[in-house]
Amino acid sequence: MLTPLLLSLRVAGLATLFAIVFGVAIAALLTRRHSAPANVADAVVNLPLVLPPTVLGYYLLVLLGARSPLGAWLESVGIELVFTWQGAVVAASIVALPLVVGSTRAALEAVDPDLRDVARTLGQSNTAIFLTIMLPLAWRGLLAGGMLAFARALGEFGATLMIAGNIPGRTQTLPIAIYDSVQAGDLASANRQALLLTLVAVALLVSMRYLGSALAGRKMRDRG
Amino acid sequence: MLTPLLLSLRVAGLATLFAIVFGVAIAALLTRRHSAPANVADAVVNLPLVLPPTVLGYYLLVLLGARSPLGAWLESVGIELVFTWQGAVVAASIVALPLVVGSTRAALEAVDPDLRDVARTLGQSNTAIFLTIMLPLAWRGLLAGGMLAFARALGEFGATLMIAGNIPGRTQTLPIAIYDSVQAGDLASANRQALLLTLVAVALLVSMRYLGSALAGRKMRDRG
Amino acid sequence: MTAAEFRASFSLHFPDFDLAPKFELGPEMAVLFGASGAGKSLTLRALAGLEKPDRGTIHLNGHALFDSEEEIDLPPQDRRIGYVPQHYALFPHQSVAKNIAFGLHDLPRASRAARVSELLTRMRLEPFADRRPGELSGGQQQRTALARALARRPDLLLMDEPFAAVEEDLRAHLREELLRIQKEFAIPVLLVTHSRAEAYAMAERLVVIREGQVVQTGSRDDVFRRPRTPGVARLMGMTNILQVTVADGSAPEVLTDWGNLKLTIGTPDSYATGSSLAVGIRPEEIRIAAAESQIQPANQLTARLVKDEPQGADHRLQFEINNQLLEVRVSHPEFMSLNLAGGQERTLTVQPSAIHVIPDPD
Amino acid sequence: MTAAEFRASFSLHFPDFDLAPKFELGPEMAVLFGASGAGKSLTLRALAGLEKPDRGTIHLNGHALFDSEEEIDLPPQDRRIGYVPQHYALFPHQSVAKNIAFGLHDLPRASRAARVSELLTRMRLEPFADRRPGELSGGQQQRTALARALARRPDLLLMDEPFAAVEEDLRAHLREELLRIQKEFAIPVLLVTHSRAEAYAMAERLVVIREGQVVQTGSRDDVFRRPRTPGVARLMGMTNILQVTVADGSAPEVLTDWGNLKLTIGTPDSYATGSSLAVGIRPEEIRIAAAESQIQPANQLTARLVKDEPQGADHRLQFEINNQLLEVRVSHPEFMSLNLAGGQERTLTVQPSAIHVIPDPD
Repeated sequence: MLTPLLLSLRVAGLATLFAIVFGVAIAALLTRRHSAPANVADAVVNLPLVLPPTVLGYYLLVLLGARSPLGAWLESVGIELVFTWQGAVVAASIVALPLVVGSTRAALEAVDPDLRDVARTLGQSNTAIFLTIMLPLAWRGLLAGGMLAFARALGEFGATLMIAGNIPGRTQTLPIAIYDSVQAGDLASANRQALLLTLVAVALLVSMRYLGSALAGRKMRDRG
Repeated sequence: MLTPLLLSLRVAGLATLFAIVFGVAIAALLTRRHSAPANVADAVVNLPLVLPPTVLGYYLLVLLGARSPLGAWLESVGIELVFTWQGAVVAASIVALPLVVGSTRAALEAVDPDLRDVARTLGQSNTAIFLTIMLPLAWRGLLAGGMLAFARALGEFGATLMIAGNIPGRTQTLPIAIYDSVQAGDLASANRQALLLTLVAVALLVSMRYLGSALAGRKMRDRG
Repeated sequence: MTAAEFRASFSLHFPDFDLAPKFELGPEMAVLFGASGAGKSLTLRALAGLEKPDRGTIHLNGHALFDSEEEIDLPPQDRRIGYVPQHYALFPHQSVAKNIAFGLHDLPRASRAARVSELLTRMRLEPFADRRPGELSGGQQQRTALARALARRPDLLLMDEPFAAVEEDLRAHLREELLRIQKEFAIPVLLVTHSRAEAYAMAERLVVIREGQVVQTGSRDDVFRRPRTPGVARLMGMTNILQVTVADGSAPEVLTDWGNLKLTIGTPDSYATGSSLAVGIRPEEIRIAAAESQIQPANQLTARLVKDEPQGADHRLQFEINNQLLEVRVSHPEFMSLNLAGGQERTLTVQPSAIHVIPDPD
Repeated sequence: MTAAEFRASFSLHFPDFDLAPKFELGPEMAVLFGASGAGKSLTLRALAGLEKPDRGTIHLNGHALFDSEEEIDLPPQDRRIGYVPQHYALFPHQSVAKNIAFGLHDLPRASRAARVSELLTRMRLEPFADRRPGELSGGQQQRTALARALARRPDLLLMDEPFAAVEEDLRAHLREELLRIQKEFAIPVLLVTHSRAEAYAMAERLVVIREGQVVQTGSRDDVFRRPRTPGVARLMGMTNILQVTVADGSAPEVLTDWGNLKLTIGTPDSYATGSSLAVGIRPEEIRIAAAESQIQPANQLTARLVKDEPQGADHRLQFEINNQLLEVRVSHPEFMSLNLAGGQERTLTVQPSAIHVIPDPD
């Protein structure tokens, strides 16, 4: 039994973690690749950006429900995702993933390709180059992507409602709790919950803007 | 009395139109500005990106409801936004706006600033320069932003549910209809509705990727 | 009003840099020359109205374009100044003809077409009128940018490194063309370059800028052969700068001591005996005597060759004399006929007129 | 195995360009010279293993780095080739010392520190060991990039336009330093440039590339004074190319007809009478006779001065003769002492040895 706030933080935190782990790996694999499989992978990763959340939630419900082979297998190994907070984590991870991939990939592609080339002539493996050169130079983009992902995961409503439902104390995250409060006419609760989420959103926005302007590092025009 | 599909297209279409009109104007005003007011305006425009949809919907409900001064005034001039499809347009416009602003602004800032400077020395007004030089060179970004905006507006669920409710034939858009179908156990309808939205999303995604790769205009490495 | 068509004197402050140029131009080809970072492009942008100076004045044909005291600051649209930035900034989505017509929006359609067609002819661009800039060679792009800037009949034309985007072997031709166009339009043209050879090839008037300040203005030969400061001397390739003491200071042949050696200097000015002078000698003005018989009446210096740096057509030689190095430049055939070898002592001759007294040693 | 330490011969096809260079290098300073777009950078990248040729071989010290037939393609990590790209590509988030140590990850910590400190000393970088690349001057950045590339003791060093990011007045000094370092490390160094002066100043061996093909390889003076084709001649500044007919073809002094005029050519080869030759003369090899008495035994040509293009230290003159233009270069003092004026007829002299028969007229 968790309050909506703690549940939301747990779901969004875990979803952001998954999104960063998989997102950075996917971004690393897709950076400067333009093969047909890379393009397809890129499109699949970005689909949640354009797919309505309820559609995504519906597909998750069908895919992970007990009637599907995957759902049956998951149940057999003890993982229940439908109408559980773990299901909410899955939904939030998927909607957050393209934000991490996009931001990280853009940051990786902004790193001068000569740096990677020189590092290769200096005998370093591609993995070592990624860890010691690419990531340290792209971390701002990764961080910005992680913040966007956290904001998106924290606010997730449609897909979460479909897959995890609205079970107070078990799957009722803050955005769902607000909906419930309004439906129940409990405007005091709704006000409090909305304020809480707004503060988090504004904090993230301000941090991202600070990161972004430090990233751009406004340069003076060339004097010539 | 409209089908969810037609209602969705009407809401998303109008929302995209508003988002483009206001978004392009805002992008034009914010491009290469770094004053404090410009930064605040930019943050406000981008807030819907990080604010949970239900929070946004709740604020709209409070702001536009009959109990607020604005809502009372709107009612007095005959505009009802709460629990109407027009309210859904307002919600969808607001969530779509930052996508148009971001994409258009990036495209405008990618235009060589020398072009604008030279155009000024050639006697053209800033408005004429924007229309004949900046926009023609940034239209791909604008178009990509418009597509993202349409996808986002079409999929809008949380904010729409709060402000416009779920009134079949009046405010029940497709993403809400899917939720309803699943709640009612009508999986045939849910399937059909999900497929419809998925096709639109995939079409938008493919178009955007085509635009994007044409935009990037993959260049060969300098031979030296 | 002075005779100069264009006068500028302003200052513009940046956290790490102060720009404060001051110069005048007539209807001539002028070159703003300086190292990269000296403030050349910034100066052009300020003249065009694209950067706002903190204070000062800019006048063109007697009208103030900018005057901080009078609070005049004409927008770029109203300055009658043509501006061609470094990479020409042609509008990539418009044809050559459309690019040229861009500034003619206030003309009636018929006269606009006539003006465009006249410029296409004059710039030999007719065959390319319908092409996009991306389909043009560097030279054609340059001509298009020029035509676009000249279409509005500006009173001053500014060009930022106009040859940087052009292949080296085309540059000589394009320079001549630009000189011809300047004569045809008879307006002041101010061209920015960081290349000494280019500055010399183009300039009637040379404006030398260094760390944001105009350090010398004059005819190109004046600046090239009579730099006012050691800094300008070095920028102009006058690499030998010597400190001498006046022994007999009456013009036109001033006798000086350079360490234990004597140097005669040709100068219209007289100097006080015992005063110290900085003098400059260009490396190509020092000749190496082939045989005793060939030595002309001139300064004679016996020096040891310590370094030969062949540069293809020339050799850059370093001679040691007076515990100092003198740089001497000779052509390859001359080098061969002189039978020079490292360590050799040779007699160097310098005409008194080739020794320049630097007026402002800094 | 030949004596050459490094041999490359490969081809790499692009939609709009074919790269197919072929050359050998010993432990010397070699310059890959060509116009922009000739394929210089691409060649370096292929040698370093950063681009994969379609076919061909690359051998270093007897080992195949690439061999399309044997399906050998060593990754850049295993090629023992140091690579310094155009803007040095220093790791901006690491100190100078960390940059240098980057390639030494497989050494034990102690020897790594020793090697880094040795290189810091040799490259005079100790005071900057803890600085980030952004805090260094262009020359210090160049030395850091060199130290980083040399730290792994490569068998070949590749440098792409190493002086492009350095202010002009520092270049001479940095060139010397680079030449000294090459001697110290005694490995082949291949340096890319598009500047003829720089190519000449640096090259022991010159590899000339044009449209993806190596058109001539040789010592710098060989290529400079004895180009094999008119294209190389023009690249090397041998601007006068004449078509002559052999009148008496026996070496060492071949008599030829150039229109109605006679030209004697010094050459070790004999040619068939009546055959047609293309010959080249560098503009600095044509002398203008000051007085009849000074005319040396040489080819004498009477020509009319049609153009004087002053270039500061030199004048580039165009003389008309035989309905053709001859380019002549004289230094400014010589120009002054010759009292030249446009339209004048003067006697030009050219030593037979200064006339070069171009072996492959194309």
